[in-house]
Parts: sequence; C-alpha cells; structure tokens
Amino acid sequence: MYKSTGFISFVLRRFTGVALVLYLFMHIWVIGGANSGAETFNDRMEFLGSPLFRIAEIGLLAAVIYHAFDGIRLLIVHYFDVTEYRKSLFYAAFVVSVILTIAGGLPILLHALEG
Amino acid sequence: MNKSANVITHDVIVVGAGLAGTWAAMIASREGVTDVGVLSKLHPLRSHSGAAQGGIAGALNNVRPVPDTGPRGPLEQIPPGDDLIDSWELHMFDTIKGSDWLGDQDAIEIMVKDAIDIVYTYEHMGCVFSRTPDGRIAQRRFGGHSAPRANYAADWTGHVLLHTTHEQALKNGVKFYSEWVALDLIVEDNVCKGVIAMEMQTGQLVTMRAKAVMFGTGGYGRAWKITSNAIANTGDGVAIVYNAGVPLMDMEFVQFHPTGLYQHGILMSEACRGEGGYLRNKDGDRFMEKYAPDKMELAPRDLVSRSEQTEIDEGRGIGDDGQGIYLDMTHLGREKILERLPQVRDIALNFVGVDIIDDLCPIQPTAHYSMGGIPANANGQVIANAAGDPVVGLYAAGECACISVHGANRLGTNSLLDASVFGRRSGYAIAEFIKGGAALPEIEGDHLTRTQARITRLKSDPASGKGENWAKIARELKQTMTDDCGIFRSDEGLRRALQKVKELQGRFANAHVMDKSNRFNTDVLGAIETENLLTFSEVIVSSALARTESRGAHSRTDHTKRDDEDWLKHTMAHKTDDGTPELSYKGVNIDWEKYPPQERKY
Amino acid sequence: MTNKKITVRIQRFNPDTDQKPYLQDFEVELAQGMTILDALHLIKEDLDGSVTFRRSCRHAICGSCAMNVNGQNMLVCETPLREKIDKNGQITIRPLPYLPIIKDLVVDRSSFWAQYQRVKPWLIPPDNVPEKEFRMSAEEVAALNDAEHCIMCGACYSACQVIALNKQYIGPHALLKAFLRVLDPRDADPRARLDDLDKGDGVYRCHTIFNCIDACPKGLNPTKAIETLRKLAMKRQAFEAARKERQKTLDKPVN
Amino acid sequence: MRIFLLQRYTAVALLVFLTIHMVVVHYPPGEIHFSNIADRLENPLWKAIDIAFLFAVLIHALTGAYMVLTDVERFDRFKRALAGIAVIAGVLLFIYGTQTILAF
Ligand SMILES: Cc1cc2nc3c(=O)[nH]c(=O)nc-3n(C[C@H](O)[C@H](O)[C@H](O)COP(=O)(O)OP(=O)(O)OC[C@H]3O[C@@H](n4cnc5c(N)ncnc54)[C@H](O)[C@@H]3O)c2cc1C
Ligand code: HEM
Ligand code: SF4
Ligand code: F3S
Ligand code: FES
Repeated sequence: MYKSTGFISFVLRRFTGVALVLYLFMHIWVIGGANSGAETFNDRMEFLGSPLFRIAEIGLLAAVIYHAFDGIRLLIVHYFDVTEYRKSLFYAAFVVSVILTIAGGLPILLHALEG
Repeated sequence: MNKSANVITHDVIVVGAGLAGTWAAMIASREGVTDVGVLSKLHPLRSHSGAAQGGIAGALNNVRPVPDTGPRGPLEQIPPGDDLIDSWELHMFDTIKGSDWLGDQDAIEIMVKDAIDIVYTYEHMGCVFSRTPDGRIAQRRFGGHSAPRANYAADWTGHVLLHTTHEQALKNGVKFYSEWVALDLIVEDNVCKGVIAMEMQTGQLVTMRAKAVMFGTGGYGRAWKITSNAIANTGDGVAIVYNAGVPLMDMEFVQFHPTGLYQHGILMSEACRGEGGYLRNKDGDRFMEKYAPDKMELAPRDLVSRSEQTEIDEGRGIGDDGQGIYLDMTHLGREKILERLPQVRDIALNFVGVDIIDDLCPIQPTAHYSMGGIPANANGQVIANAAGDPVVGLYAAGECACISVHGANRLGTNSLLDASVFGRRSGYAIAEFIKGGAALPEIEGDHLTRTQARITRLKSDPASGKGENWAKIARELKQTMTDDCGIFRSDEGLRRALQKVKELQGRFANAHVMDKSNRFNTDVLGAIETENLLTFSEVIVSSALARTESRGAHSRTDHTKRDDEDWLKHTMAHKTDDGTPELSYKGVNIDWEKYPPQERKY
Repeated sequence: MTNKKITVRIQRFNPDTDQKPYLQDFEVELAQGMTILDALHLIKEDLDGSVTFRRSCRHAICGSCAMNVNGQNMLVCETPLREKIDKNGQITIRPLPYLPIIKDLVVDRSSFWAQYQRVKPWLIPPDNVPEKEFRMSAEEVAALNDAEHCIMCGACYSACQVIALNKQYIGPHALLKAFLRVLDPRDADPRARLDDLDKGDGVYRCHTIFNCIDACPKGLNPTKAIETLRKLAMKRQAFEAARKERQKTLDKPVN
Repeated sequence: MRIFLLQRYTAVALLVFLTIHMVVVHYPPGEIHFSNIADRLENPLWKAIDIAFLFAVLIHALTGAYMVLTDVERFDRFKRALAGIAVIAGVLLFIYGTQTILAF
C-alpha cells in the first residue's frame, strides 16, 4: 500500500462517493413515498426521524462536505497549474470540511438530543 | 546438435541494445530484414549510452565564437550567409590529432562526413536537442575540438539519443530479448554461427542461431576501481569474442576522464569545462597553464588527466587521500548552470553534497572509455587477423569495437558518433549480407554443454577451504589495474600487474557463488562478468607491456616519447591454446600527403 | 567519525521456493558517503550472494534501481543510506509495490513496458522533412524538457493506486511520453494520439492521486502532463489545425 | 470520453444545487413534512430546479459508480453491461423521481 495524502484523499473520495450513491438511492425511495400520497411519505419520513438516523445524518453531512471540497480541489487542479501545492490543497480541503461539518452538525446534534 | 527446445533462430542477432546495437537492428529491419532479434543483459533503455551527457560531434556550423573574442570567447549562432567556421575536414584533423595518429584515417573520414547526416537524422527521428535562438541545434565546445561542434540536449544527450533510437527500433518491429545475457560466441572455421545466451528470468541457457551476429556490447571501464562506467560495463562482448578465437585490437588504450566525481568516479561531464569550468589544485592554482597554455582545461582528456595525476603525485591533490582535484564552476553563475548542467549539479549534490553553483567540486581522473576492442572495418565487419580477413557473419560497432577512429585517444562526443555511424553502417552491411542470400550455418560442436558446465562449476561447492568469493577476486583485480595499469604505466608495474592477473585467473578456478538458484541469478552473472574482466585485463596488460612508447592515453613513465618508428601500428592480440595472448601488429591507415603524423601539442 | 551499525531489512522472495515474501535483516557498517545501493552491494558481495536487485549506471540515469525504501519509491543509487535510517537504526527495502515479483527486489515490469509501447512512443514525422534540422524555438523545447528527461524507472507507475487496481490504465510514465510526442511541433499526428488517449484507459483513468509526482526521482510532473492532455483531448480538432499550420514553417527560422 | 466531462460538469452543477438544497431544505434542521415541501413546490420554478438537481445528481452518481467499478480491472471487462445497467437505472430513477416531484 503506497501511503500518501494523495492516497488518503482518493480513498476518502471514493468511499464518500459510493456512500452518497447508496444514500441517494434510499433518498429517492423515501421521498418517492409521495408518489403514493402524503401518508406513505410521512410514514417513510417518520422511519428516518428516529434520533439514531439523525446522528447518522451527521456522517452523511460530513461525507457530502468532504466529497464536495475534494471535488472542488480536483476542479482547481484541472483548471489551474497548482500541482506544487498538492499537499496544502488537500489539507485545506480537509480542514474546511471538518469545520463545516462541525458547524452544520452541531445544530443537527442539538436537535436530535432535543427531539 | 539442434536437438531441443532451447534453440532460437533469427536471421540476425544483435548482442547489445546501446546505440550501436539498436542502430544496426533498426536499419537492418528497415532495409527489409524483418527477422532481427536483439539481446541485452539490461533492458535496452538501461544501456550505458543513456549516461552520455555532453553531446555528439558533427560540424553543423550553427554557432561560432563571437567575432574578435578569440577562440575561447562566448558563442553565438552564425547569422545566415556568414562565413562558416567548421567543416568535416577540420573535424577529421582534430580527430586524427586527438588519436595521436593511431586512428585509421579512412574510417575517420567516413565517420566525420556521416556525422552531419546522423545528427540531422537524430533530429528528424524526434530527439529534442537544445536550440540556438533561431531554432537550429545548439552546439558547445568540447576538449580537443577546434570548433564548437558538440550537438547537445542539455546534459542528457545520450539519454535522448538512446530513447529515440530504441523507439524507432520498436516502430520497425525489432524483437528485443530484454535481460538475456550472451555468454559465448560460436565461431567455427572462421564462420560465426550464433551465440549461447542465458535468459535471466529463468536461468535457461539457449543456443541462438543466426546468419549474422552483431556485437554492440559497450565498454569495459569496470576493470578499474574508479570508473565512470556503469556497473554492467564489464566488457563481456570483448571477452566472449576473444574466447571464440577472434583477436582484440589496441586494448592498451583506455581513456581516463579528467573529471570523475571524487571517490565515486561518476562522470562530471566534460561540458563542465566546455561551458568554462576551471581546474584547480590544492593551492587554488589553475595548473593547466603549465601543461596546455593554449587550450587550458579544454585540452584533450588524456593530457588533462595526466596533468591532474602529476599534480596529485607531486602532492598538490585534495581530499583525505590527496587523490582529488577541484573543479571550479562558481564563476559560471546560477542561471547558466541550471540551464545547461542541471544533471551535473544534481549528481554533485547527491553524491558529495556540493552545490557547484557556490562551491568547488572535488573530482579525480576516472577510467572512462576503451579505445580498443573487437577489430572491425568501416562496415562493422569483424576481422580475423592483421591482413584484414573478415570473420564471416560477425559484425561489431560501438565502444566494444575497434574500427580505430579513436586511435590512441578519443575526443569527447566522438563516441556517440562512432556508435551511431558505425552501428548504422553495420545495419546496412548486415542487410546486404542477408539479402545477398546468406545461409543459416550448421553448428557442429556442442557449445551449450560447455557453457552449462561453466555455470554448474560455479554453483558447485569446491573442496573445503579452497573456495573463494568471486567478488573478492574482482576487487583485487580492480585495485591492481588502478595501481599498475592506470594513467601512468611502467615496465615494472605492468609486470607486477600481469603476474597478479594470472594469479587471480588461477584463483578464479575455485571461485563460487552463494546463490544456487536458477531464477534471475545475478550472483552467477557477477561471477561470469568477473571472469570476463580477468580475460581481457590480461590482454590489456600484455599489450601495454609490449608497447614501449607513450602515445595518447597510453603513457609510460619509462618510455615517455611517442615512437613512430617502431610503434605507429595497431596491436592485435590472439588467444593461444594455453590461454595467454599472442601479439601481432597491423599497420595504421594514414594519408601521408594530407595528414602525416605531427607532434601533438595543445 | 565513529562507524555505526545499521540494520538493513530486505524483503526476500523467490517464487520457486518461498510461499510468501519475508523480511531478512542484515547488518551493515555505515560509511562516509554510502548510498543505499552501496549497502546492497556490500550485502550481496560479502554476506549473501542470493540477494537480488537490478542496478547499472549508479547515478540516477538508467532507471534500473527504483525500489521502495521505508514505504517510498526511489532510486537507491542516488539516495544516501544515512538519510533513510529510522530511529531504530533500520532501513527497510522492498520491491516496487503493485507489480509481480520476479525475485527479491526485482519486479516484473511487463505491463509497464506494454503501456509504453501502446502510446507509440516514437515520433511520427511530417511529410516535408527538411534537409537540415526542423526549427524549434527555445520555448517549444522547454515544454518538452521534463517529459524528455523521464528515465522510465517505474517509480511513478508503481506508486499509482489506479495501476494497483487496473493494469490496463496507460499509467503516468506512458502518458508523460505521449505528452512529449503530442506537444512536439514535429509530430504529424497528434490527433490520432489524442484519440487514443481519450479512451477509457487513457487520461481519464487518472484520479489525480499525485503519487506519481511524489515518487518521481527526476522531479517530473506526470499529473500536469495528464491534465494538459485532457484539455487538449477536448479541443483536439483545433489543436490539430494549429499543428498543421505550425508545420508549414518548421524549416524556417523561429524568429 | 464524454462521461468524464459529464461528471465534471455535473459536479459543478451539484455544487450549486446542493448548496441551495442544504440551505433551503435542511437548514435549520427540523421535521420535514409533506406539507412544507408541498408549499415550496407550489412554485413551478422550484419544481424545475429540483428536477434539474435530480438529473444532475443521477448522472454524477451513476457515472461515478460506473467509474469506481470499471477502475477495477476485473470489472472493466463488463463495462458495456455496466454502462447499460447505469443508463437503465438512471432513466428509471429519473422517471420515478420526477413523478415524485410533480406529485407534490
Ligand atoms: C558517463 C559517460 C558519459 C559519456 N558521455 C559521452 C558524451 O558526452 N559524448 C560521447 O560521444 N560519448 C560519451 N560517452 C561514451 C559513450 O556513451 C559510449 O561510448 C557509447 O554510448 C557506447 O555505446 P554502445 O552502443 O557501444 O554501448 P552501450 O550503450 O554501453 O550498450 C551496451 C549494450 O550491450 C549490452 N550487453 C553488454 N554485455 C552483454 C552481454 N553479455 N549479453 C547481452 N547484452 C550485453 C548491454 O545491455 C547494453 O545494452 C560517455 C560514456 C560514459 C561512461
Ligand atoms: C458538491 C457536490 C459534488 C462535487 C463538487 C463532486 C465532485 C466530484 C468529482 C470532481 C468527482 C470526480 C473524481 C475523479 O475523477 O476521480 C466525483 C466523483 C464521484 N462523485 Fe461527486 N461530487 C459532488 C457530489 C456528489 C454526490 C451528491 C454524489 C452521490 C450521490 C457523488 C458521487 C460521486 C461518485 C460515486 C464519484 C466517483 C468516485 C470517484 O471517482 O472517486 N458526488 N465527484
Ligand atoms: S516519470 Fe519519473 S518516476 Fe515515472 S518513469 Fe519517468 S522518471 Fe521514473
Ligand atoms: S498517481 Fe496515478 S492517478 Fe494520476 S496523478 Fe498520478 S497517475
Ligand atoms: S542504477 Fe541506474 S538509476 Fe540507479
């Protein structure tokens, strides 16, 4: 296993990407409840409303934020000649993701604990 | 014979995938000989041609010294229409003078004329040369050349040439046997019939039959302790051919390069001096003023190396052992060094921790180039004796060959040229030979078994207490060659060396390897390479001992003058039945009208 | 200077006799200016002749000796032993990762060379070859310098995780070579090259992992070359036209 | 290779859509009910935006999944079949999802 920041970013990106795809499928199915009317929709939402799922949502948020900022990083590399700063770019994307995850996750956590 | 699966047949087999071998294969296949196999003990791109840094000679007339700044002034491109300063004639004269008149002038003429075309051909094939402002190939000065005619690609010229040529050969569909080692040559009744080779990956021995065999196996600097040569440059081809009964020519002429990295021997390209670097002794003096006041650091290599060695011997060397000299490039400036000599800078940084931009770099003379080798004519055809009779179907070019364009001393950048030009010419000659209806000769003897026996012997443990590690023998040989057959030689030293080589040969009979396996056995390879070193070192020492004069790279402290009366001739060494070399001599091809021998002064 | 003993851990494996690779320790005395390759030679010549590795030029130009030292790919011939000793006085040498092992530190680079050949590494010259040289500007040469300097050592290739997953991927070394030919003003068919690179195993299989840059002992930048090729592949028609235009003046002075 | 481009372009689109989605739908966090979604989707512009979002995310996700699979040499051999599955799945999910959006 050849370890490096590049490798870590690659694994995280893949992992979050695939997780998001799986979530997307579930998400479409849940919301798709609306096809059979408001009842089904609210039932399926109820199912997701449990505190456990709420906390899992923080993971989801982390995944989406990291994946997005890593994606932005790749787009920057594609359009600008910045390969020299590859390590800093990764750290930047990672740190920003962590901060935003905390910022976004805290309200969710509080809400989950309340509810 | 011809019994088992371990026989491979090609029209042409080329041993060696450096510039010489690759050119030959590429040309032969382009000329319609489609069945060409090239074997190389290294992957082709690992060949030592790729290490050449400085350039390839050719009188293209692209640059000149700025008018009125003298011959050592800064260079500029020659404006279109202006007078040309260079010509093949001038290149020829420089080469002859550099060779100390031992070069064969007919071959030199062919080479320098072809030079211009071969450089353009390289460019057309895709080499990325450095450029003049108007887009022509850039040229720099090189030692012994009276005009700037070293065509270069930064300081990785050989690398660029080798990769380009290899790629062209691939394009032509040449089959490469990568990491196959030639062990023996099959010559019967003066007809070459093939080689015995080992596939490294399996350890399998194979008889390779062919209508024509070509050798381009490179140099043999590895017989010395300090050398610029790759670890694989063990002169296998030279030894193999000699063992098969073909003579070797001018083996005593081995060039020592003035600027090997101190204690490593790794080459600091001559381009360092070409771009204006100085040599300084312990006291900081530019001592070349004493030895070559005119050309200074750009005098030919043999002269500069001897000057350095004299300084060292007289106690003005540097370093722990006093064997070093300073190369001073600090006045060239960061920009020039980074642009023209980036690789050289990296080497010094990595291996001795010196940044040549700011500091003096320790260097010392290093065994570099073998002028001698397998005697061949200008078509690459190997000759069997002083009369020039050919060995049917055997060709050689490049550093392993002695077509004798370098005579007693090679000029820098002339050897990439030599390997390219005569590799190409061999290719044409081989194609003609095959298309002329050459038949596949039958092999009579059982060569494979004999070679196999050598390997089995190495792998079997000798009687207790007698066994010896081959590496130890190799080390002792290198020490001996350095001490007694180096830059300065004497009757006494050479006799000592000869005795030592014989002793080591005797000991090799009990040498053995630790690795008994078949797969990729580099231990066996190392032992065989050592055996080859021992074989041709004896020829070098014997030839040097016999030549009682100083000429070019061969410098005798007991015979300090050149002696045209007795020694204006090539040495030919045949292997006799008892294994010792028998020397005979062959005249030098000289145009007495145009290029009669003169004193060689710089 | 007191001489220090170093433990060199070498990964051993002979597929004919061993079940799986294992590490073997050797003691070496650290000497002034010693490279990792020097240490390997000492071990081979004095301690165990069966330790197997490739090398030739010993100054970072032939590309034979790329290996994995303490987890990073590098040329052992140019790397001082001193620099790679960890705090336990150890150094660990393994073969290049992700490639089949032939023996000990020698790997099978077949797929590496196959990809190199796939990109047709040779120049495709235009029809109007001049009598003398093609004229190229210093900038045109400078653009090619990096790619031209690749020594085909494989350090980048064997550090790339995409290669670990899929040997059909062309790989950083061969894409760098392709870059060299595509950008060369003398090459007559950049279009066909870009068409090939545009396929599934070409430039888009690179996922910008950057290990190739980190691993390259020559300080080259395959990622940058790959990004450039991606952009060129998108506008290859225009690029082809520009090339045709440039080739009309290849025999003229550049300024 | 169009799918690479598709992935990159949809990535940019997703950046926009996802930000909107997060801010509008999920912030502040709270119960999501049929009714509050239906309120928002009254506006046909929101319907259009959500359909475009769905379209982009499906393309991005499925090309992504396709890439993850075909990057592995063993699956690369089935790339035609995988592409087929991805297209069919994409179309079906798009129809299903669009129905959902229109159902509000
Ligand atoms: C450091 C250095 C710098 C140099 N710089 C310059 C320069 O600037 N200009 C210049 O003109 N010259 C230069 N030279 C000299 C020049 O590089 C060589 O003379 C020339 O490249 C030799 O080419 P070749 O084809 O004969 O051999 P090589 O390139 O050495 O090739 C030998 C081939 O033979 C193969 N081989 C060897 N033995 C066997 C065997 N037993 N079985 C199978 N295959 C075998 C090897 O694998 C290899 O492929 C330099 C030399 C050195 C050492
Ligand atoms: C802001 C939003 C997003 C951005 C900027 C973004 C960006 C990217 C980029 C640039 C890639 C290409 C990676 C590569 O070529 O190696 C990628 C891959 C991928 N994306 Fe996204 N993405 C985003 C959202 C999503 C979402 C919501 C999903 C899932 C539903 C997703 C799933 C995937 C998958 C599966 C991959 C393939 C994984 C890989 O190639 O490593 N992405 N993304
Ligand atoms: S790009 Fe660098 S690491 Fe890759 S093969 Fe070339 S020299 Fe080696
Ligand atoms: S490591 Fe591999 S994925 Fe691309 S950036 Fe380099 S080739
Ligand atoms: S031995 Fe040639 S690159 Fe290291």
